[in-house]
Amino acid sequence: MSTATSHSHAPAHGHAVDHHHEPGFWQKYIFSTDHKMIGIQYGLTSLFFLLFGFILVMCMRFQLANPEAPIPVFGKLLELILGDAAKGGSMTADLYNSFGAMHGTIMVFLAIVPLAFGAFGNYVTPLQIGAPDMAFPRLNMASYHLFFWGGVLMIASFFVPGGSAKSGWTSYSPLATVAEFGKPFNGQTMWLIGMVILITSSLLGAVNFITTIIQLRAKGMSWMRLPFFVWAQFVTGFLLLLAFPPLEAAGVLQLSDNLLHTSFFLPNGLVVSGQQLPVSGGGSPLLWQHLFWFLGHPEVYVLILPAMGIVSEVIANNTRKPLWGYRSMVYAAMSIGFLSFIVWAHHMYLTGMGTKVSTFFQTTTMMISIPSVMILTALFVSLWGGSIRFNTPMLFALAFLPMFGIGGLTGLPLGFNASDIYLHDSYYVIGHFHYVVAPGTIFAMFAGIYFWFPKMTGRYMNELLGKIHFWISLIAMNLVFAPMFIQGMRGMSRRMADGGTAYYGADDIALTLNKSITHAAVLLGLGQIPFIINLFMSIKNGRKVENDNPWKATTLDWATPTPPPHGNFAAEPVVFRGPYEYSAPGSKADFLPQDQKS
Amino acid sequence: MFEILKKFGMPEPASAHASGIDDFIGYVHILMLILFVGWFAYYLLALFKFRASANPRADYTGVKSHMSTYLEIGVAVIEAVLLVGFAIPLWARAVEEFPVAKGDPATDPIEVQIMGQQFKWSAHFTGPDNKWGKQDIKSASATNPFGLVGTDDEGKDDVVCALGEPFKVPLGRSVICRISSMDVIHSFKIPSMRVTQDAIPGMTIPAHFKATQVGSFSITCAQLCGSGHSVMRGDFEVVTPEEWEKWYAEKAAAGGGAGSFE
Amino acid sequence: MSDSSHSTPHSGGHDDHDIASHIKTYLIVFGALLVGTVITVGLYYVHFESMAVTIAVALFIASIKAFLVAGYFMHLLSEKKLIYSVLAVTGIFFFALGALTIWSSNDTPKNTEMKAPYVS
Amino acid sequence: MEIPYTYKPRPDTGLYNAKVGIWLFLASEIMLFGALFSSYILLRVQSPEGLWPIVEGGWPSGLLNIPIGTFNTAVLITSSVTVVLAWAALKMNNFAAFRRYMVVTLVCAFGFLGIKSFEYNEKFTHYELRMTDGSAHTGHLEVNGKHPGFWDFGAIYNLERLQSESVTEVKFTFDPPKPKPGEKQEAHAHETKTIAVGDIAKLRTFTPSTHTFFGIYFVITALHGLHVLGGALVLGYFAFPGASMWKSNPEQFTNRIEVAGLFWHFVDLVWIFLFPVVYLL
Ligand code: HEA
Ligand code: HEA
Ligand code: CUA
Ligand SMILES: [Cu+2]
Repeated sequence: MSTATSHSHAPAHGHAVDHHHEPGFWQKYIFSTDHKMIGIQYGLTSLFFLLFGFILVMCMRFQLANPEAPIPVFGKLLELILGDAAKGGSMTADLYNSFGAMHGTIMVFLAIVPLAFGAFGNYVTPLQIGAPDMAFPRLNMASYHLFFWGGVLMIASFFVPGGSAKSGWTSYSPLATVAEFGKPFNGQTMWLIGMVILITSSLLGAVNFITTIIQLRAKGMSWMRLPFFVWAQFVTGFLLLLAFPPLEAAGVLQLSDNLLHTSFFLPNGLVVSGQQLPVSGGGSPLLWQHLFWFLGHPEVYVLILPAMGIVSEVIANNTRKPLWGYRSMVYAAMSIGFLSFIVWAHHMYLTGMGTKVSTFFQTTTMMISIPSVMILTALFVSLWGGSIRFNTPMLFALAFLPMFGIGGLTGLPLGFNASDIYLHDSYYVIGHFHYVVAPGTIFAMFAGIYFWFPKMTGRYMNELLGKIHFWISLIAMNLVFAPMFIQGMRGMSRRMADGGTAYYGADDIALTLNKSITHAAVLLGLGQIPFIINLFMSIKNGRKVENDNPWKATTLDWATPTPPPHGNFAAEPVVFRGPYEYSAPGSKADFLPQDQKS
Repeated sequence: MFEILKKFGMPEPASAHASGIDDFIGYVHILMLILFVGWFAYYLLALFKFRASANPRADYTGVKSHMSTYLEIGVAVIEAVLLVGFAIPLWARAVEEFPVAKGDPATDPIEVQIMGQQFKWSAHFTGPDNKWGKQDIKSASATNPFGLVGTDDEGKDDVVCALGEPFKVPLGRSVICRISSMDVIHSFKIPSMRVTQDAIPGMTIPAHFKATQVGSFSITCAQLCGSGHSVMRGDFEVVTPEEWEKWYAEKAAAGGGAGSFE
Repeated sequence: MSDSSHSTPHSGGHDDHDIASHIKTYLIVFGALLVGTVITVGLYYVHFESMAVTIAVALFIASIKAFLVAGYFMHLLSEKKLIYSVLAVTGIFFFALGALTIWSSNDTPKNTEMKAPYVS
Repeated sequence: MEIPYTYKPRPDTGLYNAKVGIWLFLASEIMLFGALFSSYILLRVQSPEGLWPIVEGGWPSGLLNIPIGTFNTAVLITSSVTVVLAWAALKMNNFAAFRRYMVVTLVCAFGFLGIKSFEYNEKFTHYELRMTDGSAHTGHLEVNGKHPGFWDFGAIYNLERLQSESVTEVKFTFDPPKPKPGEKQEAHAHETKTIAVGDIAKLRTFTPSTHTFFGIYFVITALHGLHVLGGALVLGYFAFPGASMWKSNPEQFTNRIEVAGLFWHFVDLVWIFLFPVVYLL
C-alpha cells in the first residue's frame, strides 16, 4: 500500500521520507509542522465549529417556528448554561441576536474558511504542486493555533456577562458599541479580539500559501499546469492577504470605541435611551461599513473559490476528461479575485448612496457575475462527452453546480440597486447566500472529504452511507432555503427574533413557511448522522484502497504513498504535462498522470 | 409580469414608482429563469447521456462549438441592458429627481421628518405654516425624538406622531421622508410602497413616494437595531386629500406639536 | 534542490566592491532623507497661503522620501518582477479603498444632510 | 525531501522563500495602514470647518510637538540606514561591523519608543478647557502649585475631580494662539491665569476619547509603536542569540537580516507618511 504506482523504487537518498526520529505525541498531533497533520487539525476543528454553528441556528429556527415557546431538549441545557438569557428554556430576543451573530461569524470565519482554505488548502496544495511541505511549516502551525484560540475566545464570549456579540456578524456601529455601552468587557469586545486573532491567523496562512505556490512548484510544474484547485487557492490567498487587513484596522478602531470611548464610528448627536451619549462624536457609522464590506465581499469569494476548485478536481476525475476551458477558468478566477475588491458597496446601496457611486458599484457587480458564469459554464460543458461515474464525491460535486447556480442567479436582483430597494435585508438575501454557502460550499467540502479520504487514510468511505447522506442533504437543503425566497418576496425582514409575527400578525404564508423550514432543517441535521458515522467508522473499517491512486487520477497528490509520509514524495516529482490528461487519444489507460513520462 | 411575482407573494404595489421596480424585478427573474431552466435541462441531459455505463470512454476534446461563448456574451449584454435601461434610471429617479414645491398647496410635496429610535418610528410634519419648529439636541429625549423646543412659535402647529403613533399621508401627493435616527442604524422600509432607506444617526437622508391607494400600511425596520428589532413596526394610513387636510388641521390645532414639550 | 553545502554569503552577484559602492549610496540617501525631513518641517513654519498647497507639498516630499527608502534601502529598484506585480496589485486596492470610500461619502442623494435634524 | 529555496533563490523567480513571504506580508501591512490612513482622511474631510477647540467639531491642528516629532523622525531614519549597513557588513563578511550597526539600530528603536512615550505623556497632561462663557482653550493646568510629572496620572484632573476635591481656583497656562495660514507665528506668549473652578464648563486632558483626531493619532501611532517594538525584538534576537547562525549558515543568516531589515524599513516608511499627516497638516 505504501508504494506509489509510478514510483515503485524505494527512496534512494537519506533525505527522503523518514530520517527524522519518531516525534512524540505533542509533536505529532498538537504542535505538528507537517502540512498534512495541520490540514487534518484544521479539518476536524472546523467540522466541529460547523456542527456548533448548526446547533446555534437550530435553536434559532425553533424559535422562528414557535416564537416564545421553550426549546425542546436544548432549552433546558441553555437555561443551565446561560441562565436568565434562556429563562424557561426559551430564547429572549437578545439571545436570538447573539446566536444569529455567532452563527454567521462561526460559519464564515471558523467553519467554512478554515475548512476550505485551512484544511483542504493545507492538505492538498503542497501535494498537488509536488512540494515536500509548506514554505514556512512553523508559521503554518502558528496560524492553526491562532485560529484555534481565536475560536475558543469566540465561544467563551457566550459566558461573559451580557452574553456574546449580538449585533449581527456584520457588527454595524453604533449598535455594536452602544448595545452594551459602559460595560468595558462585553461580548462584542471578545468578538473583536477574536476577530483580530483570526485575521492574523488567516494572514499568516495566506502568506504561507502564496509563497508555497510561487516557490515550491515541482520541476516542470509551470503555471498553466497547475490543477485548478491550486489556482483557486492561490487567488483565495490573495483575497485573504489584501482584504483582511482593513477589517483588522476597523476591528482595532471599534475596539477602541468600545474600550476607550473614542468615536470613530459614532457621529454627533447620539441620543440613546433618551440620554445623550457621553462621547465626543465626530465619527462616521458608514466608515465601519466600508471597511467591513471591503473585507466582506472578497470574503464571500474566499468561501466559494476553493469550493469551485474542489468541484473541478472531482468533476475532471469522474467525467474522465479534461476540464473544458481550463485556461478561461483560470483567467475567470483571477478576474473574480481582482473585481471582488471593488464591488463591496453593493451591500450598502440603501445607506444613502447617490446615482454615480451606486452606478459604479452595480456595474462592477454585474461584471463580476460574468467570470462566475464562465467558471460554471466551463464546468457544465465539461460534462458533455464525459464518461460520468456517479460516486459519492461526484454526486456532491454535481449537486454543487445547480445549487451555486441558484445562489448566484439570485445574486443578480440584489446586485441591481433598483431591485435591491425592495429585496435588501429581506429573507431573499438569506436565501441567496445560503444557496451559495450551504448547498454550494458545504457540498463541495463534502465532495472533497469523500474524494481525498482514501489518500488521507488508505480507506474508502462507505458508498451507501455516502449516498444516503447526499440525498437527504440535497432534499433538505432545498426545503430549507428555497422557501426563503418567497418569504423575502413577501417582505419578511431578516434577523427577526419573532420570525415576523409582529409584522404580519399571526397567520400568513410567510409564517407557515417558517415551520416547514424548521422541519426541513431538522431533517438536514439528521441527514448528517450517516456522514459522521461514516467518517469515523471508515478510518478503521473502510474498504482498503487497491493502490495509491484509487480514483485513477492524474494530479500529483495521487503520486504519493498512502497516506503520504512526512516529506510527501518518495522521490522528487517531475511534471511533464497539464493536470487533466484523461482519455487522451492514443493512450490505452484513460488517464495520464502529470509525472509520468508517457 | 407582475402577476407571476404576486404568486411569489410581493404585496400589492401602492405607490407611483412601485410598478417600475416590480417590472424590473420581473425582468431580472425572467432572465434568471431562462438561464436556470436552460442550463438545468442541459445538465440533466448531459448526466443521462454521458453516464459511464452508456459512454464507457470519454471524449478528450468534448464540446467544440463556441455556443457557450455566445451565451456568455448574451448574458453580459442582457445584464448591460437591464443596468443601463432600467436599474440606473430607476435609481436616478429615486435620488436625483426630487419632487419640488411649485407653490400649489394642493399638489406640492409634503415633507415629513422620520426618526428611528430603539424601537419606534416617529413622524414630524411642519404643520400648516410649512415651517419646522426649532429643534435642539438639548431637548431631544426618549419621548421628544425630534428635539422640539417647546417655547418656539413656529413649532406650535407642528404635527408630531411620536413613538409609533400612526400618522396619515394624502393620496396622490408626493411625500418626502427625511429619515434619520437617534441611536443606531435602522432601516425605514415600507414594503407596499417599495421604499427602503436606512435611518443612519448623524445623517438625514430623504426618500420619497407618491401613494396610489388608500388604506393602512406598515413600516418595518429592516436593519438589526437591538433586542426590539423585530417589534419595531410602524403604521400609517393613506387617506384622500380632503380627509388628510382635516386630520392635519385638527392635529395642528390640538397642539400635538412642540407645545407639548414645553 | 536539497543541496546543503554552505556557500559564502556574497554569492548573489555582489562582490565587496559592489557593496562598498552600495554603502556610499545608502549614506547619500540617508542625508537626503534628513534634508527632506528638515524641508518638510521648515515649510510648515513658512506656511503657504492655502491648505491645499501645504498638503500637496508635504505629501510630495513624503513620497520622495518613501521612494528613496523603498528604492534604495529596500532594494526595490532592482527587485524581481514578481514583487513588482504583488505591489502593483496592492497599490491598486489601496487606492480603491481610499478613493471609493471617500467618493461614496460625498455622493449622496439630493438634499441629504450630514447631521441629525436636531443638531444645529 | 527538504523544503527547497529556504535561502537559495529559485531560478525562475530569482527569490528565496522568505523574501517572497516578507513582501507579501508587507503588502498586507500596506492595506492595514492604508485602511487607517483612509479612515483618518475620511474623518477629517467630514469634520466641519474651523479649528478645534474653538469650533467644537472642528479638526485640531498644531497640538502635537513638532520639534520632538522631527527629532524622532531622524532617529527612525537613522535606524533604517544602520540596518541596511548591518546587512551590507555581513555581505562583506564583517561580523563586528554588523554587531555595531545592529546595536545602533536597537538604541534608535528604543530611543524612538522612549521619545514617543514622552510625547504620549505630554498629551495626557495637556488640557482642553471650556469656560461657561463659551470660550475654549488648550493649555496646562496647575492645581495647588502642582504639575503632573512623567506618567503621573495621579495629578491629572478633570472638572468632576476638581469639584469633588473642592478645589476653587486653578492656574492655567494657555497655549499661544495658533497662526492662520500665511501668518507668522507670534512670539511665544504663554500666558498664565488663575481661573475659578466655577467658571469652568469642561476640563479634560488629551486622551483618545477627547476628539477623533486624538483617537486616530493614538491608535495609529500605538499600532506603529507596536510594529517598532516587534521589529526591535526580532532585530535584537538576530543581533545576539540568533547570530550563532552566522557560523553555521552565513548565507541564510544574511538573508534573515535582509528580511528583518525589509520589515524595519517598512516601519520607517509608515512613519514618513505618518509624521507630516498627523503632525503638520
Ligand atoms: C460564497 C458566497 C457568495 C457568493 C459566491 C456570492 C455571489 C454574489 N452575490 Fe452575494 N452575498 C453573500 C455571499 C455570496 N454572494 C453573503 C454572505 C451575503 C449577505 C451578507 C449579509 O448581509 O449578511 C450576500 C449578499 C449579497 C448582496 C447584498 C444584498 C443586500 O444586503 O441587499 C448582493 C448585492 O449585490 C449580492 C450579490 C452577489 C452577486 C451579484 C454574486 C455573483 O458573484 C454571482 C454570480 C453567479 C452567477 C450569476 C451564477 C451563474 C450560473 C449560471 C449562469 C448557471 C445557472 C445554471 C443552473 C442554475 C443550472 N450578494
Ligand atoms: C458559511 C456560512 C454559513 C453557513 C454554512 C450557514 C448554514 C446554515 N444557516 Fe446560516 N447564516 C450565515 C452563514 C452561514 N449559514 C450568515 C453569515 C448569516 C447572517 C447572520 C446575521 O444575520 O448576522 C446566517 C443567518 C442564517 C439565518 C437567518 C437568521 C436571521 O436572519 O434571523 C438562518 C435561518 O434559518 C440560517 C440558517 C442556516 C442553516 C439551516 C444552515 C445549514 O445549512 C447548516 C448546515 C450544517 C450542518 C447540517 C452541520 C453539518 C455538520 C457536520 C457535517 C459535522 C460533522 C462533525 C464532526 C465530524 C465533528 N442562517
Ligand atoms: Cu430598528 Cu431594526
Ligand atoms: Cu458582496
